[in-house]
Formats: sequence, structure tokens, C-alpha cells
Amino acid sequence: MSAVIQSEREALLSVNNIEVIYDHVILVLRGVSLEVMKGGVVALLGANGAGKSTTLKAISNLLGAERGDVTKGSITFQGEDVQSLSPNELVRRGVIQVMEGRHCFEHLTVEENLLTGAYTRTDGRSRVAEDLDLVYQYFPRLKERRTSQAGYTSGGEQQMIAVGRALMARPAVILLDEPSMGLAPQLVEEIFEIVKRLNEDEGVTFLLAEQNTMMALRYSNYGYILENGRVVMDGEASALAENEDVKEFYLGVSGDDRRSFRNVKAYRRRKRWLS
Amino acid sequence: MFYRENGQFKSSYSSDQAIFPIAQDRAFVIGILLVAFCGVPFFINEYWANAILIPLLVYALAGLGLNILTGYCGQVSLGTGAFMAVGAYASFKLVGFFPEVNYLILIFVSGLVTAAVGVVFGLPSLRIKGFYLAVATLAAQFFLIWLFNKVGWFYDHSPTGMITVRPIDFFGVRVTGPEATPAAKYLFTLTIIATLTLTAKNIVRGRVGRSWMAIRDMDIAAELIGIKPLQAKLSAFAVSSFYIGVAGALYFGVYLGSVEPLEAFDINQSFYVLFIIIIGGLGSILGAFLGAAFIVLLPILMKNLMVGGFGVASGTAGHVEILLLGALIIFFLIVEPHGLARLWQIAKEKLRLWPFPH
Amino acid sequence: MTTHSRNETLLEVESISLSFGGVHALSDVSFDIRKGEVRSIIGPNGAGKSSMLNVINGFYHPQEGSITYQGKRRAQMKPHEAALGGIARTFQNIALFRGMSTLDNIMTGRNTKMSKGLFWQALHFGPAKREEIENREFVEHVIDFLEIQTIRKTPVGRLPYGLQKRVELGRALAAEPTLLLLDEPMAGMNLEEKEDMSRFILETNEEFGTTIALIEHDMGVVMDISDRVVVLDYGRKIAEGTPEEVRANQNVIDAYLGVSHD
Amino acid sequence: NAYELVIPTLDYRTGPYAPNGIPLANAYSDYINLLNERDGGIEGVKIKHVDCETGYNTKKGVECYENIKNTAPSRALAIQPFSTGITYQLIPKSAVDEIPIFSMGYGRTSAANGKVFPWVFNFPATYWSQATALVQYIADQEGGMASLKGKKIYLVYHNSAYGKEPIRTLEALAEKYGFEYRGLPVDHPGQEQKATWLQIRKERPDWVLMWGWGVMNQVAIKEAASIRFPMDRFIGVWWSGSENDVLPAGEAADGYLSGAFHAAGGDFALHDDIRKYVYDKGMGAGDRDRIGEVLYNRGLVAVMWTVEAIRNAMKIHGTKEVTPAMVRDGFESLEVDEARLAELGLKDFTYGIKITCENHEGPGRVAVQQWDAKAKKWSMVSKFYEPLREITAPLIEADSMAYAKENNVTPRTCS
Amino acid sequence: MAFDLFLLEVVISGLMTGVMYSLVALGFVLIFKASGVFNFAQGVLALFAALALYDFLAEDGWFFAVFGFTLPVWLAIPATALIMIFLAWVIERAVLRFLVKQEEIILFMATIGLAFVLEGLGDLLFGSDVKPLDIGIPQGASDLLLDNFNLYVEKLEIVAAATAAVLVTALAIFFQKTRVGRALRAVADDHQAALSVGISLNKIWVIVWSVSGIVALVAGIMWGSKSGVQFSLSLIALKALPVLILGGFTSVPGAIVGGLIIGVGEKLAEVYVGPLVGGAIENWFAYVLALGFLLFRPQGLFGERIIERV
Ligand SMILES: Nc1ncnc2c1ncn2[C@@H]1O[C@H](COP(=O)(O)OP(=O)(O)OP(=O)(O)O)[C@@H](O)[C@H]1O
Ligand SMILES: Nc1ncnc2c1ncn2[C@@H]1O[C@H](COP(=O)(O)OP(=O)(O)OP(=O)(O)O)[C@@H](O)[C@H]1O
Ligand SMILES: [Mg+2]
Ligand SMILES: [Mg+2]
Repeated sequence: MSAVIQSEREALLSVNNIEVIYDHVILVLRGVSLEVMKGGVVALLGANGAGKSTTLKAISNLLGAERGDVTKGSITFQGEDVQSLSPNELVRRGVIQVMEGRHCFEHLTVEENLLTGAYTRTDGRSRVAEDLDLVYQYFPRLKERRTSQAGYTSGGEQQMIAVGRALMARPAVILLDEPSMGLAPQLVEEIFEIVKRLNEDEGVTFLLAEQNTMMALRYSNYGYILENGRVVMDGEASALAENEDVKEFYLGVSGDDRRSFRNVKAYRRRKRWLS
Repeated sequence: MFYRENGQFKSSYSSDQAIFPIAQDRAFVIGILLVAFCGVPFFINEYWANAILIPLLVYALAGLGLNILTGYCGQVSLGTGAFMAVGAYASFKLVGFFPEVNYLILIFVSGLVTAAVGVVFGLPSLRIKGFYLAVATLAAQFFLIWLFNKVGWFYDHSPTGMITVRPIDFFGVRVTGPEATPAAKYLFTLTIIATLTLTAKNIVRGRVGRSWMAIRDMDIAAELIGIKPLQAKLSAFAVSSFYIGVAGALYFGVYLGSVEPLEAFDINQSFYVLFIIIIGGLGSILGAFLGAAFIVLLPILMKNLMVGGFGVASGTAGHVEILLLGALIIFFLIVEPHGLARLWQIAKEKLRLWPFPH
Repeated sequence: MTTHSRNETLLEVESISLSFGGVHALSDVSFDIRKGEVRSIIGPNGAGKSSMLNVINGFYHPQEGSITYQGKRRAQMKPHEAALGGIARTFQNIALFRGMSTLDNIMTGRNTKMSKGLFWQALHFGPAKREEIENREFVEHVIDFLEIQTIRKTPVGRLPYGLQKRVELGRALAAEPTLLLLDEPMAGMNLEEKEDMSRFILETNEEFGTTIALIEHDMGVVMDISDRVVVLDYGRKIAEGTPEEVRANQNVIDAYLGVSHD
Repeated sequence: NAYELVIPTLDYRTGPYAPNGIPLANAYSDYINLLNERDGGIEGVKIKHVDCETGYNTKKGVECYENIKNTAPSRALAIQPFSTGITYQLIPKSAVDEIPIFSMGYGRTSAANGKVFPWVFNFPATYWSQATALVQYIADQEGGMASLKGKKIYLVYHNSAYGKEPIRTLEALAEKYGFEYRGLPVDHPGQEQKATWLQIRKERPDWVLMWGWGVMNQVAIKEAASIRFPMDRFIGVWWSGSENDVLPAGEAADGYLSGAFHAAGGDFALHDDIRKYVYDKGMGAGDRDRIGEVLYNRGLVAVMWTVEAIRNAMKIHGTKEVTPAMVRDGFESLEVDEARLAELGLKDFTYGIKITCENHEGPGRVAVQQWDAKAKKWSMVSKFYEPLREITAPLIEADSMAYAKENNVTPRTCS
Repeated sequence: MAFDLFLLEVVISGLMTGVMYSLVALGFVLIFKASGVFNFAQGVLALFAALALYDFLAEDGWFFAVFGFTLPVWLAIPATALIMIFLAWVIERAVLRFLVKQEEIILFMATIGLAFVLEGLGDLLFGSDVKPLDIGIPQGASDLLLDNFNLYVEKLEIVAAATAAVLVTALAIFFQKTRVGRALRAVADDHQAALSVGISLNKIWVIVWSVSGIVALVAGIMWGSKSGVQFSLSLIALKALPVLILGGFTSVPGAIVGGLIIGVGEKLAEVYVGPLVGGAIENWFAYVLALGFLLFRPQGLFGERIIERV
């Protein structure tokens, strides 16, 4: 992996001290700042409810639909403030999000689902067809199920649809929310390989929220750890992976050994960095 | 500052499950009830009773009934008008058959009759869902009204097919017809509605209510964890229809006094009640009251303001009123799709945080 | 780890086949689940794992095969019969009742244990209230057990994914099930949460003797906590045995684990 | 003089029946304005016109009624509900509130019995009288009452309380004169009447009567024309005989008949006054060129009678500050004969009436008018028929007595 | 008249009436299919379109008042279509864009609000009198059929049937075969996901509401020619509902087939069963018929299968 130093490149996407409130009263992000460099793969880590998905949705402007509001701070993409842009405008500029929890179009077939991903593209049918083939190559399982209605596919298949659909947009930045969720182990690896390939070959930038910390840190070059709506730690992925706390709480290694899930009972609850 | 639950600890589950666990809420509601029962009757006049408070209460009750079905159990129904008609006609016939029996009992029985009819028309809900069910309940709407309009027995063969309430005494006090005093009508209605509201609240916070909500939120999952869809849906239809039936009986007996089925219980009536619960808040008891207040009072308020206040011609005011009502409905849906009840709740949550913004 | 009843069969699945139109979700699958064990079902995406659970609790009706549960053999049953028979489950795509609070969600799990009719409920007095409070007490135990006291009154729609999964487990536990079906309970969780979840599952299994059927893609978890594993691929059973046996099985490595997995 | 005479109206300028409600309401407003402008009110006392929009909806009607009934200073002197539903609603209230109801040519027919309904007036004729009149007209065309035997007379009716009114009378008439009667209901609003007219086409009745309202009328006339049913054998009730009903059918409506108890057309002296005192001053409620339409004239005659009743009340009670109760007395001894009509600028507009304590329907005479599509004009084509009281009287007696019994009303004695 | 000829006549008029219902139902389907909104305002939309059209054609309208001349029919119709498109744009701006991702029933309610607004606006702008609409569609019974075969068929309805056939074909192709058609269906499934792949809900909504507004214009022309333009026109929406459930909310061909079945069914019932039970059974019969079909196919005849999964 290209060990690019984050600060040497220009920031493609930067989030400055944003605050997000749901339903007028529920404050979830309390000042989150982060930067994604062009061509980088940035991981967003943190426990459940830390605000990872919220951060991603704030960037792609999908919060409105959930009655969430960015009340403070700013978000810029290529130096331009994008908070007032509509989601489709953002997709046109190359920022696309794969939402957590699949969100397939149930009544459309698998193939139609993938094609909707190319909705904003204007480079002609044949290019789209090529990319469709590429997606099928990544996920052969989808090819088998191409004419089924997406609502009837299995959980993992839906996850593949969601990721494949985003790839169809040929984006510059992909915001991936828990891409590995519900996927079989070898597919998890494949997904990350795809991330790596797109990043290296096509220069696609990634911001991914992921629970599988090990994988995420292995494939990314920078990481942020979110807790309770705040960034509590950030740094080079390799550095984070070496951090004792991260090791203990996110990677599950104490000393050199992996802990067994069977012995968790004896394990003491961890401290929070900040609460 | 004043609205805090700090310092109010619950020492038993039963107190935690009280209807208003927060003391300020409790005081507020008791206050309202006191005013409603002991204050209003002294000041009420015919206009307030016949044009405002009684329709408000009756519609709130119908809204409560529909909310049980639609808001709590998720079954959209457009047959409310017809079910109200069942209650009205049942009470009309019952009063004719048993003039000696206490009116309250007859109203209760009318509710039961409606519940039975509701269950029958609820049967398709086992297979049909969402808007399909909504439109299917229109079958009930049109069929029942047709029946009441067509079969002479229901309207005692009056030449026009209208039914008119007889003068009825409730423990010696006249509660129907033009001779009943506004206070008597109002208190009679209010008592029934207050009682039924309490029972509704009890039902929805218990097992049955939870199984309704489970069916509403995700019927398949509900079935898989052991809730019988048949039982849950039909019981919702039954309870809901009971409420709507009682509302219908009051609507006919106490509020209007004489009705023509095609007009009083037509599909618009069904929509009207549906507006009430959507504007008020689906799945909220308070919502039925807020919604009824909105839908019943707002047009009157607008009319009086325009005609009385600004001297707009009444015809023009009529058009503007429709327009404004529509616009306000949209406005409130945009501001808070979950209805006035949610708005109220958010306001309370803000108050709880006050003076801090979050 | 072994208890006296470990070898008694609780549930037996016999040559189940299930297809939807042209898609064969399950073909001739047989396996058993013994009382008190943690039985994992693994396999690639779309292998038919969730379908298998759906067959067991009566949501899908297989074209062929039968199921013997607690000695009773049948081709299919109604979902709420399964629930009454002590089969509870969680779902892959969270199936909580979004409009209700955590507490109410878990209370619905007690539905099969409650019986007081509408009349008493309407009064909310006497028997109905007593019943309500008894069950509430049980549910509070579940809530304490799962450490979700703070979100008791929060509508579940507002909870983050991981907590929703936990609430869902709570709802299943509230039913005091004999057999607990868990469909990817740890998807979307970080390590710490997976550890918590494992702890809950193990404790349930050990303290209440609840039998558990578990679908999970995290091999670490599967290997660590299951007694026996069955592997499906394209609707067929391709392997079965203890975690070690399965992990070493070449078919399983090819179809599922992938070579590079540690 | 601070005293004002409150005349309220319950209008409907909105909703499905607005096209009919508008001319009615306009006439009310115009006439009252005329009196205020020209004569300074009634006998010099100003009229205060309060209107309230009901949308032809009973619930709104109740609200309106409660809202306006106590309007100061005089309270509502007489209520004209202009809707069958609202009338039924208000009948029991009228006795308690002591406000007379004047449901002119609609409402509860048996309210004609003044002994049971002292507060309700429905002159100059009721639906039941009208039904007998239309049948008499038919008999005249066919060659006498005897020739009705074996004829088929169908009724197409608005499926509501209003539309059902004539059924009983027609059934009684059918029995007596031996014609075949059948009723075909049409549901509100009545835009789709294919099935009805197909049946008529198949069964070829000799005559079709219609008790329709709103859009139902014009669709029926169009359908009748389409199946080539002869227009001069198709008679509507007086609420189915306005320009709104026939104009949309164009030429095809030529020859269509309807009941009437007053003339159509805008060239009476009263109309001229209205143009001069009201429209020329820019106070007209509607379009100038729609003065004289059937429903406009209907409104005029209604308000005219109301005003005459108030005048009468002033005379009887010897005061200009009349109350609703006094106006009731005014109604009950109201007499507007031809001479008075001529004074009012309505010579030959309608017939003279005389109301008594027991008879609130008055003369009950009804004529038939016909539409001339080319000239776009209605004209009377028959004499005014006297109602067949031997048919209607027992029906009125039975229905009003049933009401009396149910509502514990002791019929008063009139002498 | 021979008996079976009468039966034929009833069936034909049923079919024709059915097509008239379908025209209204089509507008519903478009919007539902494309955005999951159950558009209660469809009937009022038809009324509004007819009112606007009338205004361009008549000398007592605003257009005449302002410009001093009236438009010929061939210009008035496109002009009205433009108004409908403008209306769609306004609706999107003022209502829909604020209601992304809300539940169906909320959107439904919003369209009822919209119906009120349009109704009030229509009345205020154009008055509530009956307005005869004549754009030259032949009226009355077809003399050809009546004289030669003694068969009674309305000319207007023949025109309506032909129009409907064209509309349906065009719309079906649009939905199934085009990129925008696919996007429309995606929006109906999941607003948020549609946003996330870059589909502009705003644009999509303007498109469907425009198309649906134009369909409403067609329905308004037909019904307006039949019974004059007035408030009651909006109530035909109620006649379209059983057609919709029978055909399925999401199916364009379903709207037509549903219309035909309902039309024939209710006419047969009214003519043959009605007299036995007192008549006026058309309305409820249509609903009961639809309900009967639903019991066998809960998603309507052609509706998309309701996906039930856990
Ligand atoms: N629509 C909403 N309304 C109210 N609160 C919400 C909503 N969505 C999320 N939240 C709250 O915001 C907080 C952050 O949620 P978010 O989904 O961003 O977390 P996350 O880090 O993505 O967690 P997970 O790993 O479980 O996906 C949570 O506490 C959650 O309860
Ligand atoms: N109701 C259904 N209709 C049609 N096909 C279905 C249905 N249910 C499941 N399938 C298909 O059956 C196959 C097995 O699905 P299942 O959900 O059991 O997979 P799974 O093993 O749980 O996969 P995952 O790990 O991705 O969740 C899939 O290909 C799915 O598309
Ligand atoms: Mg998340
Ligand atoms: Mg699965």
C-alpha cells in the first residue's frame, strides 16, 4: 500500500467541527473534524452509536431525510462548501455513499438496482455496461441472481448490491458505511481488496466507517476514532494499530495473543477516553 | 426549570408505569379535568356546546377509536363514517325497543354492536395490507351506508329515511333533543369520553396494546415472536369500532339530533376523522384530542375571523377557508409529520433542557 | 462444559428442501441440534442459512422434509406455534418494533406468557396489573442482564445499530426460550461489543440451559463459542462437526473461509 | 332608530352544490339591499343581513345556526336553511329557540301540519303536492286521469332524504290511478348514470320524473337526450329546473319540463328596481345578466315572503321592533294576494298565498314549465294544478302525528 | 329490443365507463408508482386542469379579461399542459421536498391538504359555477350504431377509450424501458437510497407530477365534456379508487384492466341486481368486487408482489 503521508496531499474533503442534532433535541455529534486527502483511504472507527454513520450522512447531505440537522461547523469538498448542495449534486461531483443497512430498491431486480447507480452518468451506455460487467466480476453471486427482485435476496447479497451500486457511479470519493457487515469472511477480504484496487488503480478516495477494526486499519492509511460524538484519537493507520489502547479495545489483543471470546467473562470493562 | 423529573424517583414498577409518571404532567391534566368538569359547565352556552365543545369531544372520541386501529395497530381504515353510522343506528333502534333502559347502557350496547360489525369488516385485514386495506374498508363504508339508507327497518320507515333522536332522560336530566341544556349534554358527553379515554390508555399500555403496536411496526416479526395476527388485528378492529360506535351514537343522539345517513356518515366523515388522527398524531391518545381541536376549531376560527373580523364575504371566506385549511395541514405535516402530539412532546423535551439548548 | 442432557436431541432437521421459483435455497439438508448446545450454522452469503432458521420457526414452508422438535415431528407449523413451543429468535435485518421503546419491545417478548384479557386490561387493575408487574420484573432482569438500563425508555428507532441488536436479543430472551435462534447477532459490531454479545450468549446458554442456534460470519466468534458447526453452501450441507474439524475441512476452506484466513 | 331586523341566510357558495346555492344567496342579498336602499328597510326599519356559509353541510349548518340565531338586536327573525338536512336538524330546535323556520318548497313535508309544527312553514307547496301536480299534468297530456292506467311512470331520484320525499306520494298515486311506478336512485353526486338510463332505455317508461340536485340534473338530461328519451316526457322537480341543469346539454335539452311555482325571467318590475337600486350602485351580489334565472327568482320569492311576514308581524303586534316569535305570528296569518304581488313589482310572478294556523303549506299549487333551448328561456306550459289533497292529507297527518308522538308534542288546536 | 342485445349494451357501456374511470386511476398510478405517494388530489387536479382549460377558451375567463382574446383549442390544451407542469413544480417546491422519507400515510395526508388548497384556489380563481366545456369532442350517442344496430354507445366514450389506449402504451414503455422510468420506481422503494445514488427526488417528482397533471387534464377534458366543469368533477376520484385496488396501485395496464372490470361489473350489478334490492348499488358493488379480487391477490391484479421477508 502506498504509504502516503496524509498531510503532504491536499485535503479533498474536510469536515470542520460539525455538530449534528436529530429531531431538534438529540445532540449526537459534538464537534467532529476530519480530513480526507485525495487518494487516501481513511477509516472512521468507534463503538456503536459513536456517530460514524451520522458523520457520513452529514457529509453526503442525507441527514435531512432523518430530521437531522448540521447546526454548527462546515463541510468542504475540493475547497467548496457543500452543505447547501443536494445529495444528487454531490453524487454528480463524485461523492457517493453506501448506506449502512443495505437500502436496496426492493422491487427492482438486482440488475436494475445496479443500473440505478449509474443514474447520474452521462458517458454512454457502453461504458455503463462495461462497469456492470466489472461489478459482476467482483460479485459473481449477483450475476447469478441478476433477475431476482432485490427484496428477496439474502442479507449478504443485498450488501453486495449496495456496494456494487455505488461502484456503478464511478465516484471520486466513496463513503462506505460498514461495508463488511454481514459478509462472509472471504468476501470481506474481497471487498477490501476492491477498495484497495480502486484506490490504487483509479485513485478513488475512501472514507469508511467500519467495525472490523483490524481490516479497516490494515487497508487504510489514516484513521479517526470517534467516541460519543467526538474524535478522541486520530493518526496514521499503522500508528493506530500499534497503539496499546487501540490494540486492547479494538483489536482484542492483549500482549501478543488474541483473546478468546469464550473467556470474555473474566475481562474487565474498558475505560473510555472521553465521555 | 420548573419542568424537571429530577428528584422524582420511582420506587415501584407500578408507579413507573403510571399514566403520567411526571408530577407536573399529572398536575396539568388534573387541572384540565377540573376546569372541564367543574368550570366549563357554569359558563357554557348553546353555541359553545352545540357548535364547539360537543363536536370536539365526539370527534376526539371517534379519533381515539380510529387511532387505536390505525395509529396503534397500523391498519388504515376509511370506514369510520360507516362505523359511526352503525353506532348511531344501533342506538336509535335500541332506544326505540327499550325506551326504559338507561341511555348509557344502550350507548354501550351500540358500541358493542359496532364492535361486532367492525370485526366482520376487519376480517380482510388478515390478507390485505396498507392502502389496499384502506380502500377495501371503503367497501364497508359504501355498503353499510347504502344499507341504512335502503332498508326501512333501520329508519323506522320514515318517508325521507332520516332518523331523529327521541328526547331521552338520563337519571332525570334531559340529555338529547333541543330541550336538553347545553351543560347537561356537555357533561354527559364529557363523562363518557373521559372514561373511555382512560380505558383506551390502559389498553394501549398493556399487553394488548403492545401486540397492536408490534403488528403495526412489523407484522411478520410480531407473528414470529408469538403474537397472533388474527387476534391482534381483530381485537383492534373490535375496540376501535366500539369507540367509533359510541362516538357515532353520541354524534347522532347528543350532537346532531337527526341525521341522514348519506350526508352525516359519508366518506368525508371517514376522511375527517382520519385527518384528526394524522394531524393530531398517529398512535397518541393526546393526539386525537389535539387533532380534533385543530380540525373542528380551526375552520370555525378562520371563518369567524374572516367574516366577523375582516368583513370578508362569507362565500369568499368559504373558499379561502378551504384553501387555508389545506395549507395549514401541509404546513403542520412539514413542521412535524408525527403530529401535534409530537410537537407537544418536543416542546416538553426542550422545556426539560431549558435553559440549555440541548 | 458437558452437562447430563447434552446428548439428547432437541431438534432434528430431516432432508429439508426449499425453493423459491427457480432458486433452491435449501436442498436436502439434515442436521440436529442437541439440548443445551451452541450450534453454529455458517456458509457463504446466500447459502441458505437464514432460510434454514425461517424453516425452523415456521416462516418458510419447505417443499420437502420434516422437522422434529421436542419429539414432535411435523412438516411445518405456524410461526406463533413455534413461539409458544419455546422457539425465539433474532433477525438478520433488525426486526424491532421501531415505534416502541426498548422496554415495550422486550415486553412484547413476554406476550406468550401473558394471558389477561381485554376487559382487565382496560381497567388496568387487579389481575391485569399484577400480571403486568410480574412480567415487568422479569423484563427488568433481562434489561439488567444485557446492561441496557439507560435506554429503557428510548424509542428503538433512535438507537444505534449495535444496541438495537442487543435489544432484539433481549426480546428473544424475555420469552424464556428453549431454543434460541440467532441470525448474525454480531454483524456490525466492534470487538468489544462482540465480546459482550458472546458473553450474553454464553451466559444464557450456561445459566438457563438455553439451546442456541447461531448464524455468524465472524469466524473467531464461531470457533470460540460453538460446540458444533454445520456448514451450508448453495443450499447444501457441505460439512459438519466440531469447530476444529470444520476449520480443517478443505471444502469449507474453499467455499467459505478463503485461503488467507488465519 | 337603532333597531334592526336580522334576516339570516344559510348559504352555500362552496362545495358540490355551489352552482345552485349561489343564485339563491345572491337573490337574498340583492333583495335585502334593495329594501335598505330604496325603502330604508321594512317600514323604515333597516334590515341586517347576516349570512353564513354551510357548504350544504349539516354540521356547518348547525354551527351557523347557533352562531347567528341570537344576532342582536332582533335575533334571527326567520331561518331559511336551504337544505333538507339542515331543516330536519333545526325543526326540533325551532320550538325551543322560538325562531320560525321557513323552508320554502323543501324540508319536511309533513311540517305543513301547523298543529304539530307551529314554528315551521313550507309554503307555497310541498314535494307531495308537487308530485300530485306533475301526475295531473301527465294525465292531462294523456287524456285524463283515467288514461293513467297501465302507463309507466318512473322516478329518477337523488338518493337522499330530499330525493326520497315524493316516493310515498307516487306510490299512493300509482295505486289509486293504476299506473306503474318505479324509482331509480342515483347516488350523490350523480356524474355516472349509465346504468339508470340503460334501464330506462330498455323498459321505455312513458314518463320520467326526476328529483335531482346538482350535477345529477345535467347529467341526467344529457343521458336522456343520448338515449333519445323524449324531453317533453321528462319532468323535473322545481329544483331540477334551472338554467344550470339544461344549458350544458345544449340543444338536446330542448323541451325538457320541470315543476315551478313562480315564473322565470328577469323582466319583472322588481328586477328593474334591483338593477337600478342595487347593481347600478355596485352592490349587486352576482352577475347582472344572471338576474332572473330560475334559482335567482326562487331566492327572491323566498325573501319576499319572509319580508312580508315580518311586515305582517309589525301590523299584528303594532310595533316595528318585532321579535322572531312575532314574525312567527306574521307567517301564520300571512296573506300575499295578487294585488300585493303587483305592488311589489311581481305581477303574475306567482300566485297569491294565504297561510293559516293548521295549514303551513298554503295553496300547494304547482305548474309545469318548459325549456326552450334556442331562446334559452323557460316558459310556463300549464296551469297551476291544485294538489290532490285526498292523497297528500292523510300522508301528512300520519307522518306529523308520528313525529308528535315520538317527541311528546301535543298538537295544538287551531280555531 | 332483444334481450341479449341489451346485455351487450350494458357490457359495452360498462367498458366505456370503465375507461373513463381508468383515466383518473392512471394519474394515481403514475404518482404512486413513482414516488409511493397515494395522491388523493388527483381528482382535484383533473378539476383544476379543466378549469384552466375552460379559462383559455371562454370569454368570461381571466385570460380573455387580460388579453382580450381567447385561445383556439389546439393552443389552449398545450397551454393548460404548461400550467399543469408549473403546478407540479410548485407542488414539489412547496410540499414534497419537505416530506422526503416520510411514511406513506403522511404523504397521503399532505395530498389531501393539497386537494383542499387546489379546491379553494380553483373556486377563488374561477368561481364555482358550472362551466360547459366543449372542445369539439363529439357528444351524444353514436347515431351510426344506434340507427343501424340499435346499439347505444356514447361517442365521447369512444374517444376516451382511444385516448386511454394511447396513454397507457406510452406510459408502460416509459416506466419499463427508460432510465428515468427506472429511477422513478427506485424512488418509490426508498427515498433515502435514491438520494444516495444521486437521483434527484425534486426532479423526479416534478416529472411525475407533470405527467400525472397532463393525464389529469385528459381526464378533466373527458369528464368535463360529459358533465360540465364544476366542483363535483373532483369527486370522480372516488370512482377511481376501486379501479386502483383491483388493478394494483403500481400497474399502468392494471389501471385499464381494473377500470374495465369495475365498469362492467358495476353496470351489470346495477342493471340486473339493483332492481331486486332497491338500486344504487353501483358504488358499493365496485368496492366489494375489488375487495373480492384482493382476497385472492392482496396486491391487486397487476400490482407488484408485496415483499414479505425477515
Ligand atoms: N434518526 C435518528 N433520530 C434520533 N437519534 C438518532 C437517529 N439516528 C441516529 N441517532 C442517534 O445518534 C447516535 C449516533 O448514531 P450513528 O448511527 O451515527 O452511530 P454509528 O457510530 O454509526 O453506530 P453503529 O456502529 O451502530 O452504526 C446514536 O446514539 C443514535 O441513537
Ligand atoms: N422469499 C424468498 N424468495 C425468493 N428467494 C429467496 C427468498 N428467501 C431467500 N431467497 C434466496 O435464497 C437464497 C438463500 O437465502 P438466505 O437468506 O437463506 O441466505 P443466507 O445464507 O442467510 O445468506 P447471508 O449470509 O447473505 O445472509 C438466497 O439466494 C436468497 O436470494
Ligand atoms: Mg453506523
Ligand atoms: Mg442470512
